[in-house]
Amino acid sequence: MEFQAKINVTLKDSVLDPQGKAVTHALHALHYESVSDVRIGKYMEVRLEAESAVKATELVHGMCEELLTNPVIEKYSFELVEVVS
Amino acid sequence: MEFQAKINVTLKDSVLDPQGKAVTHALHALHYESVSDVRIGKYMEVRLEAESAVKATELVHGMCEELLTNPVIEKYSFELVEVVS
Amino acid sequence: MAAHEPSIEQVKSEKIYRQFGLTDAEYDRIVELIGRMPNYVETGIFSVLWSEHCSYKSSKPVLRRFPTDGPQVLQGPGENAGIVDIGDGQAVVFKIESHNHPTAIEPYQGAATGVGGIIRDIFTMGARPVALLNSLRFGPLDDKRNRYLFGHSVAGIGGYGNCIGIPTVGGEVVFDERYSQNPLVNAMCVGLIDQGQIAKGYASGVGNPVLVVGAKTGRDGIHGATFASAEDPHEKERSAVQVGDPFMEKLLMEACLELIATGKVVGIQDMGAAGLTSSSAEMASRAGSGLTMDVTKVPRREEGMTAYEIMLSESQERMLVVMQQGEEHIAFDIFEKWGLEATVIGNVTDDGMLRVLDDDGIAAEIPVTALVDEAPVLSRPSLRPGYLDELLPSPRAWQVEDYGQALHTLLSTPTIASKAWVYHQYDALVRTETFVPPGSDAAVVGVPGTKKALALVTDGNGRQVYLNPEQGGAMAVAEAARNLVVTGAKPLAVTDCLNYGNPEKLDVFYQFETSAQGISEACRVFETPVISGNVSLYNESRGVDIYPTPVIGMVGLLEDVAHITTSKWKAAENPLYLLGDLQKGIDGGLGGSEFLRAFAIDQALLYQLPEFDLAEEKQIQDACLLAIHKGFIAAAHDVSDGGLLVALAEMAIDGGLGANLTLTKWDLNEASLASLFFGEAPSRIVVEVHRDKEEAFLKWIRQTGTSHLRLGEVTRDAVLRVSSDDGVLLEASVDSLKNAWQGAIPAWMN
Amino acid sequence: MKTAVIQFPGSNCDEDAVKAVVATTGEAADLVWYTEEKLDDYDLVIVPGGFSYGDYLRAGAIARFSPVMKAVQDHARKGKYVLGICNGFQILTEAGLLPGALRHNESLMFQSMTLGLVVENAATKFTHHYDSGETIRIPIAHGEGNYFADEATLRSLEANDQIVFRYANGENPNGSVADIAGIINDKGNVLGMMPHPERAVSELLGSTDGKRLFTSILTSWRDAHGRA
Ligand SMILES: Nc1ncnc2c1ncn2[C@@H]1O[C@H](COP(=O)(O)OP(=O)(O)O)[C@@H](O)[C@H]1O
Ligand SMILES: [Mg+2]
Repeated sequence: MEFQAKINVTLKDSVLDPQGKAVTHALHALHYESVSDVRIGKYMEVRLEAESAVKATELVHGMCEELLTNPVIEKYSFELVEVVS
Repeated sequence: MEFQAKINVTLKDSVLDPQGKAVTHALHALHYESVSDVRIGKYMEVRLEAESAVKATELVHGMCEELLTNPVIEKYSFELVEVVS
Repeated sequence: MAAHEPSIEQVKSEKIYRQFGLTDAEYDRIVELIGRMPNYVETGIFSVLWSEHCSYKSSKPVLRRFPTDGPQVLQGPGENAGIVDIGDGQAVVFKIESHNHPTAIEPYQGAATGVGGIIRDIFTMGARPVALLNSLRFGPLDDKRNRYLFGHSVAGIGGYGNCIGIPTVGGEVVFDERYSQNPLVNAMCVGLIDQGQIAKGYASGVGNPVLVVGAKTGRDGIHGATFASAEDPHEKERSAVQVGDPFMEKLLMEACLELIATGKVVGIQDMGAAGLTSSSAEMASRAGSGLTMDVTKVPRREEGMTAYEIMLSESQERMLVVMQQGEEHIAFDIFEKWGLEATVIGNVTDDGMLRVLDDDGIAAEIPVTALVDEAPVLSRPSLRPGYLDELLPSPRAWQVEDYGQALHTLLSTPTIASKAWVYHQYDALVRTETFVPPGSDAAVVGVPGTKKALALVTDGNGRQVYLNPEQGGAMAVAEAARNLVVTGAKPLAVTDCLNYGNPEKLDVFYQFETSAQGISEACRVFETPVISGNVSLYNESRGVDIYPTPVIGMVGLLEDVAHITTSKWKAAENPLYLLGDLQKGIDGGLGGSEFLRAFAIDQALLYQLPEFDLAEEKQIQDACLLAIHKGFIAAAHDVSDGGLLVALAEMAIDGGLGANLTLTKWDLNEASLASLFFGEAPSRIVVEVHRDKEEAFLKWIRQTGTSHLRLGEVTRDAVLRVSSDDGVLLEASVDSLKNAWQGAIPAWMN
Repeated sequence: MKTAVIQFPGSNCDEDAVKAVVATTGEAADLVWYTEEKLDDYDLVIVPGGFSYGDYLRAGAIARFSPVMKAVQDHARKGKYVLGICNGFQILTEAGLLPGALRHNESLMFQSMTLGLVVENAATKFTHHYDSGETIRIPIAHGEGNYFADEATLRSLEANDQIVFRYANGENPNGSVADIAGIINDKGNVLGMMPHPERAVSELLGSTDGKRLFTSILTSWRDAHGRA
């Protein structure tokens, strides 16, 4: 079965996000004053083959922890969809 | 009302994604051979105040087009949730 | 007291101070010093200031032996950075610092914030940072995690320096198993200043306002200083990672330099390890004053932060400033222009107390002397390790099938190979004053508006220090000086970063104090006093310590940019000479060499180092420098890692030229060739002499009594050819040498 | 000729640009702070290299909204000279003064080195002191210099001779389409380039090949204004 995982990676809440800060300022200057906070992370779409959704979920957790994120400063969440071709 | 927009920014399909390619290779080397493709983009969480969901949606489209993405190479999609405190 | 914080009694009864790294004896001493039991906040403050990282409790007695004086020294150790006179009312400010433990946890941010921290140390003094260097140690590249650590550290160093606009002009990288668990990232920053502009970290003048400027304070890196001294970084809490914001630092740097230039700053200090705690205590201590600070006024990034957290936070890109009373508005205006915050949080007092206020009143109240002057000083025991007495005499002979092949192999070992993969990630040219970019022996940056230039280098060789701590320490200084000299510069002064294992081990402490002794002796001989530095201990994991790795950062002066000399060959038919004693080089053998590490790794640590004589080294360096100043020399390169052939190959590759070398009349049998070619005896320099000046050079060099030997000459034909009376010993195309040398690191990393 | 070098809070090649203009043309150059709203007094505006706002989000994305950029737009519209170097090039594309976009280098690494550039169009006001097809050596230093434009844009760039510099054969450091290192707008008064000509203006810096860019601009301006 083919799956697509849509993974969002963000900095842990306590970790400084200089990008988010700079973008917040820029939005304010552009008259989006009602914006109170921006956090910027990564978004990844991973396509993979697996026997089952359970197995695919396991694989995605594995790659997130091993490679795609640095658990010291980042956290992640994802959504898995089956790709029907 | 307070909202949170979860915005995914990705490269347009016609634009090469070297980062995604590099990650695909790295995953293969880590024995995630069943991964066939990775695309990497940005994920942003924006908190904002707006009168209504319609208004908030409008604002988020505005900031995506003005600042958060470069339409020459990127596209975006988002999801809006109301923040109840 | 903040909710959920342990009570005074709990700190004692539950021995909470131990979690902060304080011993029972230290806790008792605190009680004695302040005449009562410390509360939680006070215990935290003591623990960071009394940590190895801040108090230098193990290393202080050793550091005291360094020579720190000289006519050129304007500021020695003790301030944020040292300062050396370069004439015409100008001075150079520099310091090196380690960020080893944070890098092991999060290499990009760890390395980046190391760079950020050392830059602050320089502009704190009022100096404009003009160059960055680094010194790196990682485990071998055949390991995936080592590649990850190396790649991300390099990216982090570049990411910070490139963004802030300070060129990274030099450094070194060594790969060895010993650093796999404990990579080393040492960063050095060099600044220029007009002598009238020097600022210092003094909190003086009762009533003067104390300001926090720059970034907001978050919970980053709480207990980072203790953590820097903790044994195993992997066990450390994850919240201790700090994230750098180089853009913020750029703004902070410009604002601080503008502020210092107004002359209204009483004292200024960056917030490094232990943040507000150490910056405030140190500034008060230097001035013999006290400080009262209301932490509720400190701008914060996160909600609900306690006094404890605010005092111990290591959020980056912040400074503590004492202004003249009534002149605060100057700071407010300048910081506003740069889009930054400047907030008065307290004032200077004369009661010698560090007093911290929060919503509930006094959160901490401690005599500054108790925190700083009374910090423990340990005289740690040491013992000469047994292995030192079991080392065998350095071997001269080695069976080598094919010298050309061996040279290719050596050139492609990552420690010797070209570091272009690294420095191509650093903007080395921003400021348009970089006259010798990375890739030669030392970097050269111009002093704007003058004919002068600074030569800059970092050097260290842990394996050699391991094999002979005293001599290895001296050799590191000598190599740094030699690299400056071959560039045409006169060495001025030293900053040192002392990276060692666990000082509680007797043999590690022996390595530490003995190598420091060697550094001291060499610094005296080269008249290069130590003006600043940093100590990083506990580089140990699972019982394995790193090699004792002192890194020497050295700065030299070129009075005229016309003297700049690089290592690449310039023109065909120019003669090549070796300065130094060839026979001694042969006799020195292969002990401690990269050759052994590459071809017989199990024997790499079995042999004594080649001999080293400081007086001889000094004589050769002096001769080389004079020869350059007299205009004899077209190129110069010292013989170091890999030995003579590697040095020649590097000169050839850079210049795209070849050479014909003829070694006759020497006892060049199989028994000595390997050590002639690959031994790493110090005190040797290869020079390319201008053809039309050869006679004058020879006449002069003979007068100086310097050992020298004509090796051959440069050829247009890009082939490196070495022959003896018996015929050709080695013939290699410079292109193929170049491929081996340039391809090695990219092959692992790309 | 009066030159303005724009200074954003994170610019870091601003002073280098001033030095280079003074050294190569003998004319004055002023630093102009990003809050300035008027550039009427200037003939040449240089948007220099650096990390204008830390280059957060995308290089140049935030800078293009700063007050001075409106004035730069006006300046360009009037046909006066605008030169964007490195971050300046990124800002000009973000601002729509030049077509296309600059992506992360294909290697994903910041790259800093001196390399060969082919002068593709030596007939512009910025490059007429070079020979067409000549290879010059100029340093680069960027993490986001990978030029992209869609097919149609590329075709029109080629057709109008708007590609001014290409990386020499085999030296493309970032994956740019068609090896593009620098382009000019269709009116011929706005040039953007990733390499740093201001870093190649003296023997001590290792190359003097950047000089002729500045002297080209000076003589173009003098010719247009009838001065010697
Ligand atoms: N980490 C680094 N950062 C910047 N430049 C480096 C780094 N490592 C090596 N280099 C540069 O590569 C060149 C060769 O380094 P090295 O082999 O250590 O020289 P040497 O043997 O003369 O001390 C030098 O110009 C040095 O500055
Ligand atoms: Mg050298």
